[in-house]
Amino acid sequence: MNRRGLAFWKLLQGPAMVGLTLLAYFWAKPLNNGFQVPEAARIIFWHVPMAMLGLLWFFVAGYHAVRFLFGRGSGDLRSDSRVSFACEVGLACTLLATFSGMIFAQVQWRTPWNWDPKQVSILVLIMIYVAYFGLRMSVDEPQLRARLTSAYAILGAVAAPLLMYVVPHLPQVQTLHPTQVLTGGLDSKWRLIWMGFTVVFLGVTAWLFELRVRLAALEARRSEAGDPEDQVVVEAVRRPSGGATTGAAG
Amino acid sequence: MDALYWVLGASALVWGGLFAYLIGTDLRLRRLEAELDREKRA
Amino acid sequence: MAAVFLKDLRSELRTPSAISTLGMFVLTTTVLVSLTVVTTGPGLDMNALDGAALKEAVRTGARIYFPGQTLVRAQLLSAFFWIILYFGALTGIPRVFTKEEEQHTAVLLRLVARPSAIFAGKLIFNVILLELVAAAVTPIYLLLLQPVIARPFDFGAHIFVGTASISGTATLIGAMVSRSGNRGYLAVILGLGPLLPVLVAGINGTAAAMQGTGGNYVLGLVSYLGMMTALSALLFEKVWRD
Amino acid sequence: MVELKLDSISKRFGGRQVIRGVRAIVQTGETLVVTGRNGSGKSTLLSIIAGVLRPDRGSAGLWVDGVELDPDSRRTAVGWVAPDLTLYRELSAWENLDFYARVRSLPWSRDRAEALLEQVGLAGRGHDLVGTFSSGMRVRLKYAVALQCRPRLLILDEPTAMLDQSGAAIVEALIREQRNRGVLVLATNDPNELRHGDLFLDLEAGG
Repeated sequence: MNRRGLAFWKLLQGPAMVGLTLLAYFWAKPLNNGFQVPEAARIIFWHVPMAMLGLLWFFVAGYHAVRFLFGRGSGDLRSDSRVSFACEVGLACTLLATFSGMIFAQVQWRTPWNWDPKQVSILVLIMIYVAYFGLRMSVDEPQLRARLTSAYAILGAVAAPLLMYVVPHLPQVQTLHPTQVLTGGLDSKWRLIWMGFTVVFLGVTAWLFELRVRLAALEARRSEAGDPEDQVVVEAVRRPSGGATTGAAG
Repeated sequence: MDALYWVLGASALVWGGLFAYLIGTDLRLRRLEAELDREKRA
Repeated sequence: MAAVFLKDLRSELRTPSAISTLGMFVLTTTVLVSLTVVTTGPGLDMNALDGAALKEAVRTGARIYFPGQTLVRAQLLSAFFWIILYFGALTGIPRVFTKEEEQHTAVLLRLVARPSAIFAGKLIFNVILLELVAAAVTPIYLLLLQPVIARPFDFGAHIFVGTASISGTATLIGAMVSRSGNRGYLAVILGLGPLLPVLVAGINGTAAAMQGTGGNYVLGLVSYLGMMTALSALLFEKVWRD
Repeated sequence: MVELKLDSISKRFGGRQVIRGVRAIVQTGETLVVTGRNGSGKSTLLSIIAGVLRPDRGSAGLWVDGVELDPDSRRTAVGWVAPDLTLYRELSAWENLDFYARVRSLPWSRDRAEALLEQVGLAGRGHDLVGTFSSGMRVRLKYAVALQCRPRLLILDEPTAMLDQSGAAIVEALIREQRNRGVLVLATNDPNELRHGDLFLDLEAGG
């Protein structure tokens, strides 16, 4: 029955990664527009997809949270564990985006952290994920925990895109972020490689997510097999005489 | 040029490690799933 | 809905718990900020005096700063206001739910009341509570920190709408926190993500109102308030019911 | 015609199975007595029966005249008295009754409130704050709140704990009255109260 395994899309990721890395360093020429160190522009290949995937996995978490709370199989704890796995993957992506951004900021602006609005946004995104796991740890009862954290994941999934894309673009908020490079100044080589990386990173994170889901399913099946609960039946028994004799002998 | 090879080497190491881990875990899970299926049928 | 609101109001008037947590917190931090943080002086006031003139002013007893603040000061003072309000709201508002849990009245309430009625009643109570606290603390803030406000109406409007926005989302977060084992600080962490847009808009909006520059976020805040309140109402039942 | 159907109810908290496979069918005029030592899951089972706690498996359906009640209609059909349910201390007895009547959307009048208070032996104390009540008086007020809706299903947890003799007599009368109104579920460890039961559920029986 189980034919999931090493599918084609998984095995393709290795060669794709090698190819893209070689292309990124030998085919794409360093960018001069706005970068202190032209070589450092290659951050785009890594950093931007990671930030986007961080948000994307948050949406995935939100989707499973909606399914858990409102979907047909609502109350199914498998959806809840999917929410938490998506948050794990998303948290890893946002952390990687943040660290890579800090390295770039050191090269570009001589400081790893300058409270650029984009940095603040991603920090808050990290805090939403951290708060999610904080809430998760503070409730013991699985169903209650699942409901509370799913509700929070939905709240976060609605607030996160606002934080990432609306707040940094408010008129009074000024960003040093070289956004214009992405929207206008990329040539077709860069664009192609960038898209390739995005797809591969998506594949890697999806693979990680899939492994987590399968591992959890496996554990659930195992514990089910070794746990004969519910065999017991406690049935109410009727008073032998049948009739109610309230007030009589105590 | 030296820096470039360092970067390439490091990313080969990191990605190689990650892929090895992913493939290894995937295969292990596959084996366990198959085992459990067989037990169930038995 | 009205019943829940009236009950909370009556109970709060007899044994203040939310208002005392919230009000005292907001009051003490406002005083603390005004006591310990330098919010005037060179770099913060447009016409602040340089060193020699400053000495002269101190010697003659003249005013040592002039109104006419820089954008930096406006943003600093706005940030203080909203941060104080944020922390006050997220420590005080969950009280309306934790009180029910601590006094063991929540279980019966779950049986007898519609979740929507509870949410609406508590929401109205919280909005009024936080608006009252904001209305009480604003004069103190104006007195102690003395910001120059070019457009008082805009300033007030941002505070009014932003406060309502905070209390709407904080109501849902309060319900979550009251159901988790971890009652104290969790609300402050949980609230930051969903409420940061409100804080950023509020801080920029009041700063712009102080400086008389462009930037009005009232509409943005109103739409965020509407969206988050609708979402909170939707999610509340799932959080409240077992 | 009221019917309470407990169908294979199971509930676990954390890793511990508290209730396993509980079954019972109780009909109008009957009383279900639930026994079991402390920690055997009595209160959990009562919460499930009341409808405020969802079981992991199984269901607790309350049927009135052949229609199963949804949570919304249970608000006015279930009365529940238990030691861990508390009323608002900072409100008076009156205000408590008034609040619960309103959130349940029950028709309400002064006379009805007076009659209820009199029935539970609290006549004339309506304006006192519940915080000033003795523990026995608080239990009596809980009965008044439970009876407000003329419950089709009445759930009593340790009904006479904290009550004096006159209080116990009131509960006794109430239990008799409930037979005409619907179903009664009684959780107790007092051997003296077992006589009320038509059906018996021993939570320890399943091991």
